Amino acid sequence: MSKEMKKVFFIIIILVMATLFILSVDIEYGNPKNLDVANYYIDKGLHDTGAINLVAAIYLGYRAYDTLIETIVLFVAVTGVVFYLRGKR
Amino acid sequence: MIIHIPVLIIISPLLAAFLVLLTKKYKIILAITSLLISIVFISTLSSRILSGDKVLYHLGGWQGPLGVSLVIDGLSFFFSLIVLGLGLLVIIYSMHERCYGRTYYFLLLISLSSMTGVIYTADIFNMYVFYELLSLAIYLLIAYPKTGVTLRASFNYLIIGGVGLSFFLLGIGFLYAMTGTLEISHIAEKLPIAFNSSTRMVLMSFVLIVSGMGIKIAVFPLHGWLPDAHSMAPSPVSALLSGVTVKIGIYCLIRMIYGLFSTKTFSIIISSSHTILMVLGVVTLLFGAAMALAQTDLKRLLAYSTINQIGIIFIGLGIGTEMGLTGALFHVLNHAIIKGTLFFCAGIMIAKAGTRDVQGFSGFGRQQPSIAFAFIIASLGMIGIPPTNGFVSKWLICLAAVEAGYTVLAVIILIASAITAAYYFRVIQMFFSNPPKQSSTLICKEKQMIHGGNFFKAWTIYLLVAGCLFLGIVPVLGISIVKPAVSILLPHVIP
Amino acid sequence: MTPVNISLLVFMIGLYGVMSKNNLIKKIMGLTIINGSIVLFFISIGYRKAGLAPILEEWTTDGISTAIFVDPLPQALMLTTIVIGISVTALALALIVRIYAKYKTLDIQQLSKER
Amino acid sequence: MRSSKIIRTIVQKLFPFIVLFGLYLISHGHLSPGGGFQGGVVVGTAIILLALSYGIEKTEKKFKNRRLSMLEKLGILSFILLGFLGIFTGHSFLGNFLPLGRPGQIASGGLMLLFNIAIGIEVAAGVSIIFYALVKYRGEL
Repeated sequence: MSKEMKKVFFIIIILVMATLFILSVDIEYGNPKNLDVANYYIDKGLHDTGAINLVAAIYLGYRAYDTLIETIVLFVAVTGVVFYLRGKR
Repeated sequence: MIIHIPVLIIISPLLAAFLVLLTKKYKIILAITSLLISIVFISTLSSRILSGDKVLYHLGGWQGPLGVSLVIDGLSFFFSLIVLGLGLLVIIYSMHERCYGRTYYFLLLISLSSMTGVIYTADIFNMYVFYELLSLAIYLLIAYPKTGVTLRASFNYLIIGGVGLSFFLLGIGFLYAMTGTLEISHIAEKLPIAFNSSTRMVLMSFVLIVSGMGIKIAVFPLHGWLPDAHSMAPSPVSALLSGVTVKIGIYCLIRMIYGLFSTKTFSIIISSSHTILMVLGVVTLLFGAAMALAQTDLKRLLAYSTINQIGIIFIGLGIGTEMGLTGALFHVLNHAIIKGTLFFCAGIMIAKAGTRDVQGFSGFGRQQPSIAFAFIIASLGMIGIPPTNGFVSKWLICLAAVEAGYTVLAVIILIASAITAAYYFRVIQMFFSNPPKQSSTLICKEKQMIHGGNFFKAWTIYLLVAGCLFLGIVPVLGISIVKPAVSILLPHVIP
Repeated sequence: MTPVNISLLVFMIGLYGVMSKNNLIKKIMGLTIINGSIVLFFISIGYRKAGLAPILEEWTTDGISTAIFVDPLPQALMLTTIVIGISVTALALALIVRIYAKYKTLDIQQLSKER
Repeated sequence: MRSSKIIRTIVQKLFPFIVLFGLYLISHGHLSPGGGFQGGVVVGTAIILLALSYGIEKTEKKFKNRRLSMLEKLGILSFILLGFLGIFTGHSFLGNFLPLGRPGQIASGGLMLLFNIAIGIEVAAGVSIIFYALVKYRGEL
């Protein structure tokens, strides 16, 4: 399969997937359908966690577990980069 | 203290991983004790879970869909037993290698705790974060020897795995857009309502999640990365990869298909997903078997045989009856044990013979009869010969296929087992042929890895082979562990 | 063309970049574009008409605020996704440095021809 | 590699203010936009800026690689310790056991301020370690 054929083939796949994706999304942009959990965060966020910044209330208060795992992801990435670029030891 | 057990099972290997980086001498003791603590914690819960109960734990004290919560039911209990059991054996197997430094044990502990994290979490986004942490640790473990070929294999896996997880994350975005929560049980409640209003979106989220997981499980069209990744990695890592990491993708697929899209309103999705699973299973089965025949490198042969066995598990899942699911989940356990033994033996064989080529192992039967015997027993298990456990699970899946009316599937499985027998006997008969000349083409770094204690390596292999035979002779034990998991997947079936 | 559709288009562009480019660094750029498009997708899901940023300006004694806020949950999730994206990119770039040091080429075709 | 005099003087004057801004972002994470990650990256880039203008060797003496990696491990271990403190004081893992204080004050987030500080240390050290590793790699196998 020559290079151009491959590129054309990829472009066709991408266009087909793009149309499928865009046709399937029918969210009314601007007012999301169900915000019951989000509304709870907005109403009770300050009361439960004491933080004014609701995003920080979520990723440090309600879902602190995600943030813990995610700092470990960063730590593993840093150890990985150091491990690769340390050379022979 | 007892109520905190679910989170302590995940956090104890994690904490040990960081302590390993700080200490110099105690890295192995720390690793083993942390895994033993987790296994003891799980076994204290086993009585409750095997009786069908579910253990819930809310992190940070937030109930319901607010915070992240952990749930241990039959399915996650079963998978986490495999993860921690094989993980402990991998650490014991790689204990005496001088070239495995602190980073190796750090990455191994991180991957084990992230696998348990993926299994126990009840929150989709948390499942994605843990899966990403697992993949990052695996990219590094694959390229631990830092030779050129492992770097290339790790890079390919990084790119394809990254794309696969992005599909999974986009699927999560679709689900959140429709239902507004991230908790799997809550999404399952709200999805039928969303299905009536926006059916296309539900279908697209299903396709996204299944294709994302399909890439991580290396199903047929998306398997490009697996043979390089699993064969180039050091032997204990490829045992962990083939035995367990692939099963994590299967676990997520089971959770999504049977957890989210299980209600009546999704009958078209369920029936189509079962046929998709079966078709993918058959194609993966035949492709894996055919490619394995053509391999000369031992570890690539074992990697393709992993793809082959994933096909069988997919067929079992696709059948969907109670017998089929029991067979599939029991095959997950058996494949983890058998593939672990095969890769452990391969590690010793490669180190002894110096080459990875199948021809290089001639006469190995006389040099180390016990390891050769273990390899033979394990390959019998992989083919599915009666005394071993592989036979029981393959027989269950064939029986389920016949009962469900897909007799052609049972025939295909038998053909694939015949091909499996062909490529394993090719290796075994090399054991007993006399060595042509002392071929000492020392190509891979595993040579000087062997000086450590053969004692621990041999004992991990004997333990796995004993498990293989024991589950084969007394299968009722294995099936009793799998029973609560199946009863969760098919709730209306009385266990 | 709402931002939701645009983010899906950008996702496709990134996917095209990963699939068809032979240069390793361009593949990583494709991966970063995919990560960026997912962030845009999640944020545009949470958008509410005339919604303010989810930081409370004034609040009653028991913490209830009257203003309309944008959905804070996707934004919190995207903090995690962005950091995961840069971790994977950092690791991939370190890998590329090592691969280039050993093979002196970044073309995936030549690399697959190597033994 | 030392850059021109102008850059060196500007960086020398600006360095404390960049670090101060980073620490502000970390400490006010739960009050204003910002937090552990953003503040940590700002502090990390301050160190990188110093390295770019004064050369790696000089900065290496001030911010030793070994001390930075120790700081990074300290940040992660203190995060996990805070999680365990939640268990010891009777709440669940990562549960908030500190009083919530008055909204709008710095001490109002309970555990959040400590979480932010732990993340900030870890991210700042991590970013500069990655920069050191990438710059000092001399291309041997």
